[in-house]
Amino acid sequence: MSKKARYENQIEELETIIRDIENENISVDDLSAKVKRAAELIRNCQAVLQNTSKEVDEILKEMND
Amino acid sequence: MSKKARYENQIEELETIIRDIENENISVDDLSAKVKRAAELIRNCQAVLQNTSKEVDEILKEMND
Amino acid sequence: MSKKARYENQIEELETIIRDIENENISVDDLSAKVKRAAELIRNCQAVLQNTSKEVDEILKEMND
Amino acid sequence: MSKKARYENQIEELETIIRDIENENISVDDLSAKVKRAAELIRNCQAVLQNTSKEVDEILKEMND
Amino acid sequence: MSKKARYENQIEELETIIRDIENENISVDDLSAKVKRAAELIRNCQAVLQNTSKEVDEILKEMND
Amino acid sequence: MSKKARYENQIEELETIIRDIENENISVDDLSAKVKRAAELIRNCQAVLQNTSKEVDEILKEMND
Amino acid sequence: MSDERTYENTPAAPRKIFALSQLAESIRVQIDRTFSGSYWITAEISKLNHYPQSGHCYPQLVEKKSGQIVADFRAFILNSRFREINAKFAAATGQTLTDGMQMLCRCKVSFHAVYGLSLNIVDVEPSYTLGEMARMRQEALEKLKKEGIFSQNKSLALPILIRRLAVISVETSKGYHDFTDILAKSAYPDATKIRLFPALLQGDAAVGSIVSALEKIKKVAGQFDAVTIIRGGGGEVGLDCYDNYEMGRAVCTFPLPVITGIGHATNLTVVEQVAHKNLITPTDLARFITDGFTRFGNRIESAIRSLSIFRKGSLQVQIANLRQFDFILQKAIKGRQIKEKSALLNISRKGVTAAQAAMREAQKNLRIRYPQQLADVVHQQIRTRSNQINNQKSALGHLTDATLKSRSHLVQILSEKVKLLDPANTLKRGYSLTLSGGKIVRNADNLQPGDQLETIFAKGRAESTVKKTRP
Repeated sequence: MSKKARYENQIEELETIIRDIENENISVDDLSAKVKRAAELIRNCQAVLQNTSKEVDEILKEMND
Repeated sequence: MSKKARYENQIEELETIIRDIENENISVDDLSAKVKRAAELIRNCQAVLQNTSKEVDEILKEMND
Repeated sequence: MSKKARYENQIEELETIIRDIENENISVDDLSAKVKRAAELIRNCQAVLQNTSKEVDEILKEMND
Repeated sequence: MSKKARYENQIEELETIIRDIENENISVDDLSAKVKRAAELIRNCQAVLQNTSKEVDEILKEMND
Repeated sequence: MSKKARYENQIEELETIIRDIENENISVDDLSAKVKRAAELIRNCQAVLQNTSKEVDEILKEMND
Repeated sequence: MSKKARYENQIEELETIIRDIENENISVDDLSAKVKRAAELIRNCQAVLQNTSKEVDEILKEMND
Repeated sequence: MSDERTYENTPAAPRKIFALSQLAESIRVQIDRTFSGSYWITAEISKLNHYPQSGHCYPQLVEKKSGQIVADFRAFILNSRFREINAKFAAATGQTLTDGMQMLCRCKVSFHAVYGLSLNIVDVEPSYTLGEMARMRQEALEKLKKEGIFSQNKSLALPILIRRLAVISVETSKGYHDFTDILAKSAYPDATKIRLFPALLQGDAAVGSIVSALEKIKKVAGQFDAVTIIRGGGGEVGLDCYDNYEMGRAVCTFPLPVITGIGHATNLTVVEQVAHKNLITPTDLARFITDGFTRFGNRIESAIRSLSIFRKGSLQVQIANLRQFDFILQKAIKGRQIKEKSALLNISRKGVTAAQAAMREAQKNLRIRYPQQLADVVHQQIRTRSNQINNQKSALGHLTDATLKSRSHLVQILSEKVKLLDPANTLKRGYSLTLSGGKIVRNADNLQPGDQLETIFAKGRAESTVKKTRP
């Protein structure tokens, strides 16, 4: 599911988490869960970017053939 | 339809895509779709050129007769 | 119809087309249209020339009989 | 059970105890009981924090791999 | 009518036609019509010359008798 | 007597015709007429030399009266 | 000769009574004495009176003034002297002594009883006569010029063929004979018709004779092309009549061209000068006329020749030239077609080149520029996003760490606070707690002497009673 979640939404969620942490809106009890989520979001987004890059490269390569 | 789309219109669309990507007006999620579209546009334009090239070749053939 | 179009007019049109192409003021869409038209004009002119040549040869042959 | 008690509640309890002690309305017997309880709460919170820190570190470390 | 047209005028017309053909004063479209006319002129002139030659010979023969 | 004698005009006319014929100043159209005239002039002039022309006969008649 | 001797040997006359002969003798002596020498005189010979048999000459000499005779003498020239003088004169002037001639002569005065007074001419100076003749000729010419008729006859047109000719001559003369002979033998013997008008051709009488012949011809001038005056053969003397003004005038004003053939003279006579043409001898004159016909005949022949040459070739050349037009026409057409084809080819080539260049440009955009741009912006975009995520990542670390640290710090503070508040720690430093009724005493005012106090130490407790309180 995470892969299909829209990149932009994930980035937004990530930013919210970070802002909440910064603002100490997150309880220490929830902190590690939130960080875990943030890490997951980061991984997802990075994967999306890598994927996109690969795809674009492939398209361009294909085009030149 | 794409073959019949006017070359200039396709080039315009292509340049719009490039400009949009450059200006970050395009979401990462849409990026590869847009690149795919750009590649298609380029291919279409190349087809138009090949067609023209064929006509030119015909003139050359005529000339050599 | 093309055979009856005046040779001179066709040559003139042809020259105009080529001047336009040379001036690079021409879009690729127009280029292919113009090249197509040029090829047609060249074919027509060659046909006129061949026709004339045949006619003249006949007249001269007749005269020498 | 204390571990599962919410960190925030424990901090609150701790602060209440301190406030009570400072208000001098406490009997000496209570005092020592309260002090005992405070020390326990502090230990708990520190444990939660250490735990969380360890967890977070692990998540981040994992993420960077 | 052609026999009564002046020989000189016909030769002149013939030369004009040839010059015009050479100087590209005659359109390709008119070329075969002009050649037809030239052939006619040559035939006319030949007739005039033969006629005149016969007449002159007769006069001179008569004179020498 | 200042007027030129007929034969003088005739020989001059004859010589002019001959010169014109030689110099190709005479159109082919006029040629046979001119040759006819030359033949007539030659006959007339020869008559003058032989003194057989009507003109001279008349003079002789006059002289003998 | 015997006569001469008679004059000279007359004896002297007796006195008193004189015979006629005696008087004559006396006159003779006087004259001889007075006019013993010889004298140069000028005079006109009114009549020469030459007697061929004896050879003597008895000229009548006169002097005229304004037409009137003012002196008139008989003279004689003896035979031997006459021959000598005449030869010398002819050699110098081309003329012999003749009637009407002005001359300068040396003479002796001679008287004879029978023949009377006469002049014995012993010498003649021909240069004087020559001068006189020239003067007369000059006078005649100047007069004609003055009258404006000198060139009149010359200005008439002479036909190139002289077919009808009036001839002034003498039928028996050699000149006339030569003339007709040449005409008759010419290539065109019948071409010229001649009519003779006879006239005297020399001496004083010639003037009137020729002038009257001219008058006769003038009446029928329409029948002729020209007039000739033919004289000659033989003597070249007696030509001075042709210097006569009257004859000159008649020639000048004659309506037909006058052609002269009157022989050789040292100087041209007046008539020869004013004539339309002077051909000197009758032979030359005849040739001149026949030459005219020959030239005319040649012109006809030449015309015939030209015509027959023309007949042989000229039209054939034209026909051949006409045939050339086939080739010229063909060549022109072929040339034109080649030109058109090459023009078309050029245009096509230009078109192809231009189209190819335009297509190359477009192709370059499509193959290189646009893909490159596309790749650039996409990668840029991905890089930017990656950086953003990395930033978030590190922010996450930092912020989490900070949060935990801040929490830790808070717990630490609370822990310190609890430590401070824990009485056990105060007691350890030597302080003690005072309790009254089990409650911590903070104010002495609340105590009464006698109140039971309990004191708690770090180690152990003690009990006491209040004695006194102070504020």
